[in-house]
Amino acid sequence: MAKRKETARILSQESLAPGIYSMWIETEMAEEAGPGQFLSLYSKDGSRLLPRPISICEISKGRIRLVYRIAGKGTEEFAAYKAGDSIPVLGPLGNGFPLEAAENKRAFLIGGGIGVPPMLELAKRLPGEKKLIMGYRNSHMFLKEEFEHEGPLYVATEDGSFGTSGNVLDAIREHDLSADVLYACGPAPMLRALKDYASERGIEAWISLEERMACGVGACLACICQSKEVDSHSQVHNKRICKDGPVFRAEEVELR
Amino acid sequence: MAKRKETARILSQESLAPGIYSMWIETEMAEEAGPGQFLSLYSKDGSRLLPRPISICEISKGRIRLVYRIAGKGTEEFAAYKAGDSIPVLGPLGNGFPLEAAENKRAFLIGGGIGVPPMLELAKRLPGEKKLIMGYRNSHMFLKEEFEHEGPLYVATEDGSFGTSGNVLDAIREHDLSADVLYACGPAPMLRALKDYASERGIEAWISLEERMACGVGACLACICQSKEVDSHSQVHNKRICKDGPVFRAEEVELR
Amino acid sequence: MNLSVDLAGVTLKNPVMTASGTFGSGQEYSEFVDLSRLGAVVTKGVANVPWPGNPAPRIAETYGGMINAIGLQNPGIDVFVKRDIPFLRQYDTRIIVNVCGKTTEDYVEVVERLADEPVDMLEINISCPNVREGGIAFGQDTKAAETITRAVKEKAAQPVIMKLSPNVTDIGEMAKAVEAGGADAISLINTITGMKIDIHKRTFAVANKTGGLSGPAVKPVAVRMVYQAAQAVKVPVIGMGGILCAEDALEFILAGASAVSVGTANFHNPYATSEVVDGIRAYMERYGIEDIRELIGAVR
Amino acid sequence: MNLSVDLAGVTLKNPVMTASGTFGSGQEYSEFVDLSRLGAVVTKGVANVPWPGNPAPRIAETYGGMINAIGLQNPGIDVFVKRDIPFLRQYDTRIIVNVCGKTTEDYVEVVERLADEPVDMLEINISCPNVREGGIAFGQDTKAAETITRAVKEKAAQPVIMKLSPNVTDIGEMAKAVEAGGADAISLINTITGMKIDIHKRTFAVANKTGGLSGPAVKPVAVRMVYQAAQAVKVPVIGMGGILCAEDALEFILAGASAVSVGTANFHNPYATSEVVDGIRAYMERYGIEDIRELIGAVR
Ligand SMILES: Cc1cc2nc3c(=O)[nH]c(=O)nc-3n(C[C@H](O)[C@H](O)[C@H](O)COP(=O)(O)OP(=O)(O)OC[C@H]3O[C@@H](n4cnc5c(N)ncnc54)[C@H](O)[C@@H]3O)c2cc1C
Ligand SMILES: Cc1cc2nc3c(=O)[nH]c(=O)nc-3n(C[C@H](O)[C@H](O)[C@H](O)COP(=O)(O)OP(=O)(O)OC[C@H]3O[C@@H](n4cnc5c(N)ncnc54)[C@H](O)[C@@H]3O)c2cc1C
Ligand SMILES: Cc1cc2nc3c(=O)[nH]c(=O)nc-3n(C[C@H](O)[C@H](O)[C@H](O)COP(=O)(O)O)c2cc1C
Ligand SMILES: Cc1cc2nc3c(=O)[nH]c(=O)nc-3n(C[C@H](O)[C@H](O)[C@H](O)COP(=O)(O)O)c2cc1C
Ligand code: FES
Ligand code: FES
Repeated sequence: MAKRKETARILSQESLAPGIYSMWIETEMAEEAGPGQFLSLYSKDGSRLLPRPISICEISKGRIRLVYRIAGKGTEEFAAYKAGDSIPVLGPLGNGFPLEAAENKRAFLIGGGIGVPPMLELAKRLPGEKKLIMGYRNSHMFLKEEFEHEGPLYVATEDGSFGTSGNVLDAIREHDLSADVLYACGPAPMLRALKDYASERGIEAWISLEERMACGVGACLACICQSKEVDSHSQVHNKRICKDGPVFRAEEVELR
Repeated sequence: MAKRKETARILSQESLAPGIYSMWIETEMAEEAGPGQFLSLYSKDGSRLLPRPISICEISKGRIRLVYRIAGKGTEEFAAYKAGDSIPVLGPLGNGFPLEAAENKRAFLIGGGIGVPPMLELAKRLPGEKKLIMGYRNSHMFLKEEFEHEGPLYVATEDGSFGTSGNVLDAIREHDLSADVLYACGPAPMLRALKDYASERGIEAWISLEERMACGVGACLACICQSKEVDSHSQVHNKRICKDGPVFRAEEVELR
Repeated sequence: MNLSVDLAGVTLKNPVMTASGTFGSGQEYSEFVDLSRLGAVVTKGVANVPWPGNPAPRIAETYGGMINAIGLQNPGIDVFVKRDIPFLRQYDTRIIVNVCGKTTEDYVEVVERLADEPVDMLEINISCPNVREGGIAFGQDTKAAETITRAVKEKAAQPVIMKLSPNVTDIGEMAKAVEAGGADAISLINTITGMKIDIHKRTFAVANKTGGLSGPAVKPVAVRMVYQAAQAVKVPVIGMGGILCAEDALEFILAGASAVSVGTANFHNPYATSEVVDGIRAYMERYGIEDIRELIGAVR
Repeated sequence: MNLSVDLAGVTLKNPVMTASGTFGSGQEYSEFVDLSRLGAVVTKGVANVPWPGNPAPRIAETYGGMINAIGLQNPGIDVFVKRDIPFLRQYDTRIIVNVCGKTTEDYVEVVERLADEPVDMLEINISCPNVREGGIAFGQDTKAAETITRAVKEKAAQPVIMKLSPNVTDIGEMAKAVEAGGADAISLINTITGMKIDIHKRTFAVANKTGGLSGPAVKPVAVRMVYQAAQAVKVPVIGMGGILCAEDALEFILAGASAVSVGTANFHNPYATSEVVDGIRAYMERYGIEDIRELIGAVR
């Protein structure tokens, strides 16, 4: 799993919903990367030096798919690229979701907002019984069709325009769903609620966290989250999201 | 002659010689601009904020031609643009060559190195008797054919590979040429030599100067040259090349 | 929606001004921007007599910025009063004259000369890193700064803005010193002393060896100093340093600036000042801010 | 062709080092760069006990740079000695340990602890803008800087590099002060205190409010200070601040740096350190420079 920086070719670029883009890039990192890991994309404008971490959405032979939201100048630049353009990427980064945790267990795969994309490759790779629960803001339910191929899909929309009106936990309750292990990616409030939900029911929960990053490889100590136990790197209570994560056992970390 | 900044479309881009590029851009500035004036081109990379001044080489309806040498990162970026790309430009800037100075006179048009291009539009517009004297480093004599259409052309090459071996003054001597007024653009040593040549012979000399620029419009006082007389703007002995020039009467300015 | 701000009793129609030395006396950029759209035009520094400035090259581009060592070339107060003030009076904007000098007497002479002129404020530059005598020497020592402020205030007919240098250990102390000397307002930052070396010619990129760094590269330093100055004093603070767009200007305002100046950005985009005004208005509309004064110093 | 340089009796195979805090203890970047290619690895600051650092967000991108307020998170000297030194010993490079502390005693404790360890030099960080106590307080006052240098030197078994803060009025005076205190070398610049405001959330972009500005944006300030420091003292100067490529490194060397550190650039390009080594060699070939020492301080 050697990390590297390379200039990847963009194979396709399309908009999935307002402000949401999907890009396939050609890279040998596809051979080594797994779901829950991420790549860091570099801007070509010298005024922006730090790379933008983007989760891996899908992997196929020699290609990786990234689905991202325009959040600022960097992602705006990426969205303007076309098939045939090149983009500098660093990866594969982070630890990824542990597939073995779901062995012989019923799993929830839960995505919220721009946390939806990384659940796709996980859904494709995870064997066994799994329920896919995705929360969107409104009826722009990007990747919905792809998820429908991978297992039973339950959708919640904040504005009630489709599926359960509310969030992913509302969908779980409405459909009276249950599981033994859950994997989740999404906004902090969702992860906090899922952590509580899982601990109440004694469910094993794996969540993917976000923080601003500089190096992306564990060297700069920018991207910490607070951990319950003393961490092995700095002997304090800080895990590095880029290197020790982004995926953590929910009990391991304190969510602000 | 209202100056403006606009995003111009690139109509063509070609290499004329190693490291020398020619670019036609589409711009309404063509209607107002004249020979000896310049445009300032902006980089699209935010790490480079200041515009690059480039002389106007040729003007035709709604289009301007710029011929430039790769001298650093900015011109390197410009050279990578293709037809159809856009480029932000500021112009038209500076005063330009006075055509009336050649009325009923025999004129020399002298270009050296990357000072050759601005002589082309001047050659096209200047009526009356004119001799074109161009100095190149070697046999990569860019724009030579264009000049041949405009009048008798005398070429000097530093390496002696074509025409007179030496500089433009060597060519003048070799061909025993004479004139009543001269227009010149080129490296400082060439301009110094021409200033002396002209003053010895009592010839009126108009030369185009270069200096690093920030604003390009006369506001920042970056691009000064020393003038003989007290200047009207600052009441010292500094003329602004971008605004009072780039073309000056040779006696007006001190050449370092 | 109110965009007007008050600087020591002078009302500006909006908080956007030009940064001294980057906008001449307005004439050159009036081809691009209607000066009446701006809160104020701050002129290039003017001294008691004409100054020739430094030899060329006077500037060099740097990553995300530039260094300049113009050296305060200016025509002297006589020509300035005759030519530049009447030009600016044609527009509906405030006139702020930036004053430079080598000695206290130089500054005072200019200030006295302006007493009867129709200018709205004076900005006293005690922070130019590019002239050997005077200037920055006043701006790097609290006592000298307080003393010159007092001397200028004694003779000034208009409110006095003291322009501070970022090349100091403690900007809060400097701000307090000029406030103690009677400054009506403070502006900052002037440029940060910098150097560029041409590795191919193996020489300094500007003839003066050092120059003043400006442009977006310095913005984080400028915002920090504006914040610290605004925390330290009660007089209004005018923020500048790297403002390219309205978002940048708003950072300064939220950090405590009552007004902002746009400098190096003019070279990158001659319409910058005017676009900053529009962008501030758009931001206020988006977030339903009725009065710009709600934003001044709102982040603490 | 000779690329090796001498720092207070320690020979580096080339002048390229890593900047403390941007390269961990080398492990993470050893996946990208053969550490044996570097003149030295300078470790992240280490204290006598583990430090948790500041709350997140700890960094923010700025125009051509970044601000960080990591707050010197580190595992403490015990783990460092057991884990990081043996790791670095695997490589043929010099080991320079960056030391931080809150009190003089903290620094001295770490220095004493390292006396018997196979490290080549110590770099004493008296310039971190991101911790409340200690650090920068020593680096902004000539007397305090001289005193702590003397205290460290008394106990140090290895040559001592004092790392200076750019947040001062007169860097030459600071350089002289640590030289007087016995410093064997000087390194600069640490980060410049900066601030970024999130105008949409209307809050500070980093939790610590202020952070240290680094990256190419600061390079002109860093080159100027390296030049001034090199003019002021006789001990070797190590230059850093915004080096992205060999051209940048050469600016520092020509300005008087005997060695350079590459920091923020690693985040932009994990191969940066190694590419700087190659680029310096290419430059020397192009201009027929036999010995890098011909270039040190060649522009005056
Ligand atoms: C491990 C990880 C995986 C991610 N996966 C995805 C994904 O699959 N799809 C997606 O759309 N977004 C994802 N994000 C968020 C994405 O990184 C940010 O939206 C993006 O960096 C914003 O960059 P910008 O230049 O557009 O915004 P700006 O706000 O201009 O960025 C300024 C700086 O802040 C950083 N930053 C801004 N927002 C965030 C954020 N939310 N998290 C971390 N850094 C941030 C940027 O990287 C940059 O350094 C992920 C973040 C992390 C940490
Ligand atoms: C009035 C005028 C007309 C010019 N006309 C032409 C032309 O027709 N064709 C052509 O090839 N070149 C011309 N030049 C020179 C051209 O501006 C520079 O070669 C160009 O700016 C280099 O930019 P760069 O980014 O490639 O180089 P860099 O060295 O990376 O530029 C760094 C900075 O220095 C400035 N700079 C570098 N060299 C010069 C220079 N010689 N003159 C002024 N500024 C400089 C740049 O504008 C930029 O701000 C002209 C210059 C002036 C002043
Ligand atoms: C070319 C140039 C000339 C300047 N001349 C002056 C001056 O005469 N007086 C002054 O007080 N500041 C002068 N400054 C400083 C600016 O007014 C401003 O404080 C500084 O550039 C930071 O703002 P900016 O980053 O927006 O340019 C000058 C700056 C530049 C770039
Ligand atoms: C994330 C980060 C962490 C840093 N940590 C330290 C540190 O622990 N000790 C120290 O002396 N300097 C530290 N620095 C400062 C750098 O070593 C260097 O002096 C500064 O960043 C300028 O160099 P650069 O622009 O190449 O990054 C840190 C810088 C950054 C960006
Ligand atoms: S981003 Fe550097 S440690 Fe995570
Ligand atoms: S470039 Fe500003 S005056 Fe000429």
